[in-house]
Amino acid sequence: MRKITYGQAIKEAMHEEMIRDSSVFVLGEDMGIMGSVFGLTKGFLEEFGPLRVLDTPISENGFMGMSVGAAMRGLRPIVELMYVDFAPICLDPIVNQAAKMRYMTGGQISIPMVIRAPGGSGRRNAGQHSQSLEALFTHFPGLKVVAPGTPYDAKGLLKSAIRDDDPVVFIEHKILYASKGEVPEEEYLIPLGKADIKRSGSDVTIIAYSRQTLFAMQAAEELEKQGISAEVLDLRSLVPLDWETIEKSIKKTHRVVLVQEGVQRGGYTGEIASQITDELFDYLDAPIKRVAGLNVVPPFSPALEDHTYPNPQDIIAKVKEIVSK
Amino acid sequence: MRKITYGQAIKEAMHEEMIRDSSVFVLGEDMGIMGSVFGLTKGFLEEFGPLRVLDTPISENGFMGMSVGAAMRGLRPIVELMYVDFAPICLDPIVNQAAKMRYMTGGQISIPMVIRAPGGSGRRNAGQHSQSLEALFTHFPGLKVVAPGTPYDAKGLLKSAIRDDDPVVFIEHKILYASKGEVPEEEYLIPLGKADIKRSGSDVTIIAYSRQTLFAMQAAEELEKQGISAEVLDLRSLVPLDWETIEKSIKKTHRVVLVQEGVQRGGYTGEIASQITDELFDYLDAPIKRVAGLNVVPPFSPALEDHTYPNPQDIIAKVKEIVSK
Amino acid sequence: MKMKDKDLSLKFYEEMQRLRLFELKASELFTQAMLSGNIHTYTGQEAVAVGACNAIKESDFIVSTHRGHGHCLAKGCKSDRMMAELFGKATGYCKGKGGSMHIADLELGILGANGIVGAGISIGTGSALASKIQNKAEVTLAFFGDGASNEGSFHESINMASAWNLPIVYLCENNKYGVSVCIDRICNVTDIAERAKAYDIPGVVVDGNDVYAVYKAVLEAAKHAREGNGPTLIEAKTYRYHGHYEGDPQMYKPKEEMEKWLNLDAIKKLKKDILDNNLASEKELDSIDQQVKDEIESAVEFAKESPYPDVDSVTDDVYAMDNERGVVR
Amino acid sequence: MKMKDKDLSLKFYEEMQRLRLFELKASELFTQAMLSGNIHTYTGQEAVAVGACNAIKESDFIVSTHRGHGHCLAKGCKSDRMMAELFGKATGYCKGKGGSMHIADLELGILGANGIVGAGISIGTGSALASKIQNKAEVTLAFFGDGASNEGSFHESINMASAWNLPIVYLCENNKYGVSVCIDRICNVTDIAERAKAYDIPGVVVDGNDVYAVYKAVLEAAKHAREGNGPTLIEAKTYRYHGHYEGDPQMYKPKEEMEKWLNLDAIKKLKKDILDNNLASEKELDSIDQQVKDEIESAVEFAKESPYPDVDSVTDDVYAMDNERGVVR
Ligand SMILES: Cc1ncc(C[n+]2csc(CCOP(=O)(O)OP(=O)(O)O)c2C)c(N)n1
Ligand SMILES: Cc1ncc(C[n+]2csc(CCOP(=O)(O)OP(=O)(O)O)c2C)c(N)n1
Ligand SMILES: [Mg+2]
Ligand SMILES: [Mg+2]
Repeated sequence: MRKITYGQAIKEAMHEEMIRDSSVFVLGEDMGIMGSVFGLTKGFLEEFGPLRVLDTPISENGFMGMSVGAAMRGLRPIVELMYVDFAPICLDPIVNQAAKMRYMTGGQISIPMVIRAPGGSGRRNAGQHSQSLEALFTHFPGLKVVAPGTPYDAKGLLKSAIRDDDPVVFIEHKILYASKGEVPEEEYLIPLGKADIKRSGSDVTIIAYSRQTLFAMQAAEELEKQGISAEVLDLRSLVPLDWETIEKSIKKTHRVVLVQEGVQRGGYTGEIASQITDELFDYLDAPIKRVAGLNVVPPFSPALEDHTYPNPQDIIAKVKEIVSK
Repeated sequence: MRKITYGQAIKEAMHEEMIRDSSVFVLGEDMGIMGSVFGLTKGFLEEFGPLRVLDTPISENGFMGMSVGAAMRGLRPIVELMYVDFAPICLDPIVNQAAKMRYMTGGQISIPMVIRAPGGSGRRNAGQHSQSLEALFTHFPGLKVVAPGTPYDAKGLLKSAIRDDDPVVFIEHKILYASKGEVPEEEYLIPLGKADIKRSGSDVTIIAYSRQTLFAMQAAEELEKQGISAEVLDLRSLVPLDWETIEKSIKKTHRVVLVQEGVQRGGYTGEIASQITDELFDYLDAPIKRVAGLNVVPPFSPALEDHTYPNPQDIIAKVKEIVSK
Repeated sequence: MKMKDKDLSLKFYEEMQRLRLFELKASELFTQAMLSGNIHTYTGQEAVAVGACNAIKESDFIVSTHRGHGHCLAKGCKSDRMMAELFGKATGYCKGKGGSMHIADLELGILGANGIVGAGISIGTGSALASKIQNKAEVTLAFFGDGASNEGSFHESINMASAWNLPIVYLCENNKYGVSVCIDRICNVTDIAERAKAYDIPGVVVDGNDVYAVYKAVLEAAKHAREGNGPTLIEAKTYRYHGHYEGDPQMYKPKEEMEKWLNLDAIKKLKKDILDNNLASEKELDSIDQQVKDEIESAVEFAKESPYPDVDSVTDDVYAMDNERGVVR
Repeated sequence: MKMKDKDLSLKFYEEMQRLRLFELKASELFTQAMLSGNIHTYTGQEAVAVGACNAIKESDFIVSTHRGHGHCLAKGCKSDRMMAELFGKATGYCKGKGGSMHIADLELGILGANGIVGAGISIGTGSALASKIQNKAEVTLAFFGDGASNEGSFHESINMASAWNLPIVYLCENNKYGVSVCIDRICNVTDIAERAKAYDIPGVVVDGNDVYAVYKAVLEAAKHAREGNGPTLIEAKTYRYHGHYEGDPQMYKPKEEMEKWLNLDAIKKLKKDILDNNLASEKELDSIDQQVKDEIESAVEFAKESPYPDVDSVTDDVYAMDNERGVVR
């Protein structure tokens, strides 16, 4: 099968959906003439014209609110936040408007919009451009939250997100844009809310998402050499959460390590750990471990940054705390 | 001892600190002439003048950013967000500026500001005025987060928060403003980061904060009648978290129920549950249970709202799931 | 003025009375503890909503505010379902889930009242963008207050509407106060309409207590927008009679100021105008009054008799799909 | 013009060269992969920072932006510790924790560069508020770009500064672009300074490539502010030579536009002015060039030789108290 990058996969998903459905349009900073700072909409302006590819001013709160308004009117905006770190500047239209509109209007109004938001550390972008902020969104009922780790998942999930009638926050990882993976030429969709067992195993379940899925895979390979069989469960969708798959895996392995890149305190893996300890307590043979970012601000220094978020070795170490073979 | 309301306690704390330290000032919507919509700064304008009691325009992002700037210059702003639900409109200055400034500047700059933010359900204020949003803040290193449940705690903690050299988000519960409790005339401080055992018990630890502390106390009284001895641990400070007290209590009771008012998914009790299951797994005799808000938007209807967040009966029911006597 | 024909004048009169009596009733019910939550009444400002909504088409859109009852009634909401919403009943526009601050009806072109000051401005601008993208001739009318004009969303939205020539009318109802804070204390421009200059669009000041003046200004601005000439910022100077929310004793308002404005009452003014121009008799107007009064009374009856939403429905409407009801995870 | 005395001119010249050469070096180092992250260089805009910072006092304050190297150097930062910060070394202004986008020095009155467009505007306004509350005579100078003028914080902050008469100078560097987007495409006013009208404050347009023009405008605005007359909005028209960040090929810029601006280069202009007015000889200027060049070279040496921060320090500086180091919970 052909291999393309994660960035290309995202581009294809938007492109195909814009061709398929004329109500889909993209907006955000530098989406038009520049084709987005990560190059994901290159050529779109020429192909779809300035009414479907909008270069916005630097007015995040305004254009996020406008996307909500356009979605109320039946359009399907794909709005890019250049960095997820800017979500705090425009969170109201996302969590108080888009997320709540259907409920507050008694089910009348749909907000079929997608917010694409690149996140993640590792690029020396410092404190305000390196965060993983999915936890800002998972706490708000009405939003769906997706965080793919591979080109295949990114494409299939983004297409579903665009067709979804609810607002979806689509978290991309900046470091992954250049990573390659197999993606079929033919159209396919991946439903939101389905996790993927990226690797099957019997001693421990490693639950991860976004870039940490790749790290979990690397850890699992290394662990195998050491005689430990790790199952890697890639959540892909954070909300809705695929509880069935989590449950099945833990009932098999009885041990679980959760991995996230972002700040540990208040991160989404805490939520999942809490659900597991509540409902699967009797199946657990060991404490639930988390591997997560330090509770610090992302530092700029190349000498510091990579020490603030998990790497495969950290995952291996945690697994070994609860699996002895 | 004299009894005063939670609202009065907050007012006294601000008042005393403004007298004590001329660098303390208050700003926010309707803080001056009106004395705040909850009446907490009545008389301040007359006493401290318009330079220390500022009626802002409805420009949350602007005046929150200004508070950060004033704090950088050594002042100690107490800024009120009329409802914590408006935090999403001004989150950047809180989580990307105030929280990160010390770290990003290599320790040079302190941001000694307090953000007072009333939250909570139960007043028929509907979807955009009834949330409990502490989880928006606990995830950001650099912020401290406090959520008192009694007048005594509110006063002592707010005074400490004002003197603290880091930004503190001080979550108040609107329903509590009118509730009364003992507060000494003499000055006292309660350090941030210390939990309070509001009631001691041996069968189960109920961990709560803000209004749910009162519900937990009610539940514990009822449980006692039924022969179950519940320890009620009031966190008071969410960040820093008083792990020692949590640990000690759980090592005694071996069972824990965590209570929060806000939406369960992604709430702060998930974080604590996760820490407990990681580190105290061997001391647990039962699954960790959470009692929390439904994963829904706050509905307006008086027929619906009270069904969306925990009440004492819900706490009792959860306790009984894990304690059988 | 030739626009002052009988039909329109009586329509204005009836609608303004509906807005007024609806609010007086809501206020009364709140005092009796029959209504709960925050009720922001529109009394005093009726000429703005009625003049403006009559100047646009049924197929056009509005966005409203926390003080939205007047806008919604003027755009076509029925008082019974409105009142039911205020009671939190299942028959309300939002099944009781939204309440006073969140009334919406997509079919009537009402994109929602909103509890977040300023939020409607950008939502309305997005609606105008949708019309432009879809090449439809609808105009969006965005209501907001003087206080909201100091929110960033005002600036960001109007700038985009101007740059993209969007079909929208920004209607700032300057009632002098944002809760307790007089606009003069926190804003140095005398007319908010001046701010239009920051976006190179027309800025217009109108007497917000003159329904015809509002009507005319919005008519013109809507035409301007519909013809592809972009947004207009209209400032309607008016005054609210009641507290910011019911229960607010509004100690922050000088007595003489209130008296002055009560003398400028929009309904009184229109009534005098109708009588002076012999467009209708006092009796005819009285009968309109009675009819509206009856309507409001039956709206209250309707609301009271309506059932509350089923407790079970509390987990409905979070997501589109039924199988995501409850959203346990 | 009598202000064009020798000392000041040569000071301007030296500082502008420092800004220029610092950036050219940073760019070179980035290309060699010696620097990482996002580097936004200031080349082309030197007259703005130098003219402005010389017009205020040492005890005054500035807030800067993502494109902050020039502002910080002009306000007194040393090139060695700046360069060390760009390298992420422990000897940098922020111990390497902030990097290019977060340089700050409280003692120099630099309240921080900032990675969030528009954030500095409100932080600077807060600094001005602090001066007013403390009854101190300092002025705050807030730098920001044309792009930032479309953020809500611009509107909200300037409105408050105007209403409260705060001692601040808003200095918008209009370099025509926000990343790839030309300001003309997303903003209908020709001069951003026009927006001053929305707050009833003075708005001034200056040639941002004329260091004396900037100097004079800021001098006047700072005086105005210091005397209690409130804010001024100054728009300095200028141009950036490099990509938005290093590595950006800036395909979005017409070639002729770049050429036009290169011809208007501020340093060239000042040099010609100095020579034409016989304020210094070519040789004297050359020796300044050499001296600055040497300084930058040793700054690079300093940075290269400086140690990286200790890995252990990664958990320092999150909170004030040592016992909260690590903040495990
Ligand atoms: C973002 C936000 N800030 C503050 C509030 C609280 N609040 C509700 S209405 C209001 C005043 C609004 O004033 P204005 O825009 O003039 O409208 P009016 O009430 O006069 O109709 C305020 C401060 C809010 N609901 N949302
Ligand atoms: C809130 C926010 N939005 C977007 C960005 C990404 N970004 C960084 S600089 C920039 C352009 C800024 O343009 P301008 O204000 O004109 O400054 P210039 O780069 O021209 O100096 C953008 C969009 C950001 N850092 N912060
Ligand atoms: Mg008003
Ligand atoms: Mg620019």
